[in-house]
Amino acid sequence: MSEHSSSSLVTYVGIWAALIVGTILTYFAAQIDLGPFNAAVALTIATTKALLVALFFMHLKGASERLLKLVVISTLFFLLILLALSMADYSTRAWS
Amino acid sequence: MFDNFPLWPQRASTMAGNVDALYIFLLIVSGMMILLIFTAVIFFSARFRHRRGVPAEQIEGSTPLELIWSVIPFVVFMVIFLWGAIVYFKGRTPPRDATEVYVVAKQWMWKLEHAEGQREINELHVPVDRDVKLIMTSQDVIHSFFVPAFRMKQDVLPGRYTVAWFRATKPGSYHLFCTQYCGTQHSGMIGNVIVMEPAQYEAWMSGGVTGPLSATGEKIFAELGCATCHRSDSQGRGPNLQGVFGRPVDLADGRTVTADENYLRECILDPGAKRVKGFQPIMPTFQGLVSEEQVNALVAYVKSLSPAGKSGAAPGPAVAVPVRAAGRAVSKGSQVQ
Amino acid sequence: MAIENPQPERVNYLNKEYGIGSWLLTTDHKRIALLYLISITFFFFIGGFFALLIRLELLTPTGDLVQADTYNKLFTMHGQVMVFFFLIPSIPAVLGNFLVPMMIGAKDLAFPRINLLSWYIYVIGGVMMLHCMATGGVDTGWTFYTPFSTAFSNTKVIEAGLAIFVAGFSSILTGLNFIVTIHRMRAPGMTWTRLPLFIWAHYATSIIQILGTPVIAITLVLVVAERALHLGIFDPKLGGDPLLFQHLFWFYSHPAVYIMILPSMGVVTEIIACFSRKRIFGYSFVALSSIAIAVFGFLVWAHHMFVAGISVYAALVFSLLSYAVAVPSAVKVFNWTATLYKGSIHYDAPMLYAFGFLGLFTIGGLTGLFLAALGVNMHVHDTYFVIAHFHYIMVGGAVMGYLGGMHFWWPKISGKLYPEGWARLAALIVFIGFNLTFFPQFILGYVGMPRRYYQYPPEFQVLNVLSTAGATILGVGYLLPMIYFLWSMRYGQPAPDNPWNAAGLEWKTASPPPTFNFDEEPVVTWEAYNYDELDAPHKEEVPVAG
Amino acid sequence: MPDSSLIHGEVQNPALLHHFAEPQQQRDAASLGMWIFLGTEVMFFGGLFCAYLIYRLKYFGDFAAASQTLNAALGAANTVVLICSSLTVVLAVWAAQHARRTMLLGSLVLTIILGFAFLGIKADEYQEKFELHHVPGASFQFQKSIPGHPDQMANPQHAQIYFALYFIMTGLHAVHMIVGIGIFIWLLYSAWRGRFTPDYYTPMEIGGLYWHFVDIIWIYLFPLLYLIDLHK
Repeated sequence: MSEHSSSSLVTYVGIWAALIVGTILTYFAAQIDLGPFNAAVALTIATTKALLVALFFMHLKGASERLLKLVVISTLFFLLILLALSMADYSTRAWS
Repeated sequence: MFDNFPLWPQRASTMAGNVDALYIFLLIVSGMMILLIFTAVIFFSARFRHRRGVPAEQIEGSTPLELIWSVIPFVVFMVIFLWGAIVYFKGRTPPRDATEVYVVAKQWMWKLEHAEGQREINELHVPVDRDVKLIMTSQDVIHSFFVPAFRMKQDVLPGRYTVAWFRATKPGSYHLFCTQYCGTQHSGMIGNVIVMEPAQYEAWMSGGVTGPLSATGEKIFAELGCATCHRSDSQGRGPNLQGVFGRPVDLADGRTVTADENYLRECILDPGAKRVKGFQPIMPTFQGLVSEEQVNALVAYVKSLSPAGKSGAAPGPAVAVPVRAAGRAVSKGSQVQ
Repeated sequence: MAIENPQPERVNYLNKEYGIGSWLLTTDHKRIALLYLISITFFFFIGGFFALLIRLELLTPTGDLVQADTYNKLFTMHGQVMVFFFLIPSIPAVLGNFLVPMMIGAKDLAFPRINLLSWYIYVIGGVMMLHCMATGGVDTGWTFYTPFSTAFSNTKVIEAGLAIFVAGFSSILTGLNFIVTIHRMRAPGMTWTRLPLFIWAHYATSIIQILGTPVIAITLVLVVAERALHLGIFDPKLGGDPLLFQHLFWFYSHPAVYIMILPSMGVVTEIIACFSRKRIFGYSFVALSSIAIAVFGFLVWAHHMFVAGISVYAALVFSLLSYAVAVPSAVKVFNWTATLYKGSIHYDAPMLYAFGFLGLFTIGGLTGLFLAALGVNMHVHDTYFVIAHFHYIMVGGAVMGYLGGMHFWWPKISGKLYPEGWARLAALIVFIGFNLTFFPQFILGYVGMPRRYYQYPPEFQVLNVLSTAGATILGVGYLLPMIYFLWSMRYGQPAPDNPWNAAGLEWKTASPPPTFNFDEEPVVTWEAYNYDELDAPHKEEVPVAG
Repeated sequence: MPDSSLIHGEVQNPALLHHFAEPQQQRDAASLGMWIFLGTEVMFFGGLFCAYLIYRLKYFGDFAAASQTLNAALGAANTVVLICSSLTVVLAVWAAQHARRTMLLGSLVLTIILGFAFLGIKADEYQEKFELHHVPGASFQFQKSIPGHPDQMANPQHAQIYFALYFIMTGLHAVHMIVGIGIFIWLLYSAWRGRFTPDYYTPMEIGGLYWHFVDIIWIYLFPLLYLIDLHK
């Protein structure tokens, strides 16, 4: 509990600034032609931002228990399963 | 004797034996498992039934045993899996020179059109001992083409082709069922597959033919004005279709696809989706302008323009060649007998 | 109530308060369990009535009892009612609700008001479903396959979809409540390895409920939107892909089978341990296999689509993974069997149901191997083989377990003993009736009779008649327990606190339990299934009731 | 509601419900419950992301054409609005924890205002879509070439699938925003009544978790929906 002192306020504002920078970065990165990497860059920035929100704003980083992290990781695992196994079908439909 | 009480379906295709063999293997494996478990349960519960003064003996468990009864079933399962996969691959891979039949399913009937031009409804006549490839699509909802005697089933989807094949081994008439629920008369969407001796089949084929499907396709091709762009020299505004079928095609967006039936179909109905590299996007869509049968005819025609598509009974350059080229080869075979 | 009881009646959760309000506004997990019990029993008999009509129609090859459209609605609503309004809530919402807090030594679930909310959501969904049925019903099959459901059916698809959408949230909230309760509310000393396997099973079930259910919820939203606005997401005429619907649907609906069977496995584990007077053989393997089933259950959904037009390579992957999920199920069966070894086995009614479960689940599981085998699937997919298989799992497995559990815990729930003789008879009738109903359907399926057929070729008639005959017997078997449970509430002998001399915290409190379950907070110092201590010679053996 | 917690003896903390042994247990249960609920929410949106992914790969050009009718600047502005609101939410939680009443009330008010700002911008975008007949359904119209291929028109049907997903995804997100604003109005009321103390601020914490989650969803929706092939 004591870790949530006023120093955490500084952290919050720092994270907020990083998120704003990330948004601006995404917006301008989309205007440049990076070939096939446009989507990758956009998603990488989005994931970084999401991680920052989860770790600092949602206090996942300071969570004393591993349980909450386990909940997040297993949820993402099952989401990945949904996307990956569906794509496994769509990307290999051709068959003679 | 079992006319009204069949315990086993008729076996009338080359696939039937494969499927039955695996099925029997599975019956034996599960029979053994059932025997093992039921015997153990019955024996234990009789032998160790409650007796006053005889307490249960506590056993924690046994890791070696757990490993044994995880690993052994797993190995058996893998055998089943591999075997099943092999049978499935056979069932999913039509032989190259198969006779082609176009199937259009709709609520609640089967429309079948032979490459040679014969049209049937809810009945499919095929010769014995010949590979038959079904190129199927639906006009409305999902249906499924199921012939129990052939151990063959494939869902028939609207908006694309699905493919199935069989090789009948025994003359006779066999049930054709729709197995994907499709509305009110789902159980009425049934028919017969009639397997005939080659000679009979020849006789049946010679009745009432309007010309091969590819010829119909060529006629539609001309009527729709396709030929103005898709010229047989390389001067047209559209790709030359000679020899296209079965070949890889470079697309405008950099991808490469194989020109199979589904690709040809998509090009007619949604020309923009997979445009050929080097051509302008000027082709209009024919969605809504042509029926499923007409699309089938067009596809059959384009296929007839290339050697890969000339296999089986689909005749080469339409009209010019007598209708039943491949059919004759088989009938020769039967004459030798 | 219990006039002959010599002692003054203790205050328990049933007699603490009276009046409708004390039930409809209760936050007591035990009362909510009973609310669920009444509601799901209601839907069970509605679904059963539809089943009976289906079987009667199939007595003859031609359609004579009802119209084709009516028949299609019957099997659709039979499936929807049984799956979404009976099987999925059955064990978790009734027995789980009642027992999860008691087994871990908690006063209640972590979120009692959310628990009550989940029942209300279930009731709202149920009323919507009833309204849908009363105003014409729906004929898409419980699977809602597109584009039939979105563009062709002219029945109440939207109403049914929304009813199931709503009911789904009740399932999510139950699962959420269980997971938090199991993590946060265990009594001192109740470590993870001391948990009854019933709890492990419910934990695994809850994982599926919270991660799978939202996917079908959003899928139904898409179906409703597509049907109302013709968006094209699932409609090939508008550029969509009907197989996407099937992927999303089965992503939930395959794991949903494990929502039904896992709790039942938990029940059977408790019963087998009690009536063999033994610790469960391989406790940790049985516990972990529950989790493994929940996880692997999410990886196999497209085995419902092997002939649907999916990629051959994907079919290969899904077939392989399907065999992976079969291993933990097999492990469970072997461990239950091994538990009997050197036990001291009693043949009370719950144990008979457990034996029935074991036999039927084994057959159901093994026929799953047939369906997962790609080559055989091409033939048996969408035939009566599939119908038989999943009824062996969902009725032979899940319902047998549910009935076994109801008998096992009935003395705890109601404070009364049911008539043992009748109960044994009912178990026997259900077992015989079930096999007579569904075993012929395996043969029927392999011979080639497709599912959802209103008329069929005459050669299938003999097997269908057998099946219908069995269904009648089965119906009697299901009516019996309801009658004698109701009877026992008024005329049954008062139940002692622990009629089976069973292990488990729920038996260490009164029957029926007080509102907060335990008079003082239990402290657990023993392992699960400590039957050796319960049966130790220095203790006087409590005769098993019945 | 006959809340039996009130009858049960030895309850000292009025916020402590009867079935919990201690406040810490209750707090842990609430936060775990919220995280699990968010897991459910992820899978709820997950079905949509799955549909989006498949059609985006299948109809990439059409999706790009449709996407570029959106105003990416407005989308970015809304992202900034949500990120700012996330900041005010953590500040509010911090303030509740440290008993800073003014800061707590101020942050909550700001959060609500930012939430409404987001919805306002969203409503403006929706209105434009209505005017352009870009709303899927009977009156849907779409005439635009595929980015990078000025001579090739996008297939309107495929664009309609994009817009269907756009409206369902952002609509569902907006519904979550509305629910979030409702929660925060209630939190504001409770805070104003002085219900939160450094010992008890669980509702603030789990309300905040919800708000951040809705923010994270938008962080993904923004690039996925607004930024397809923007450079062309």
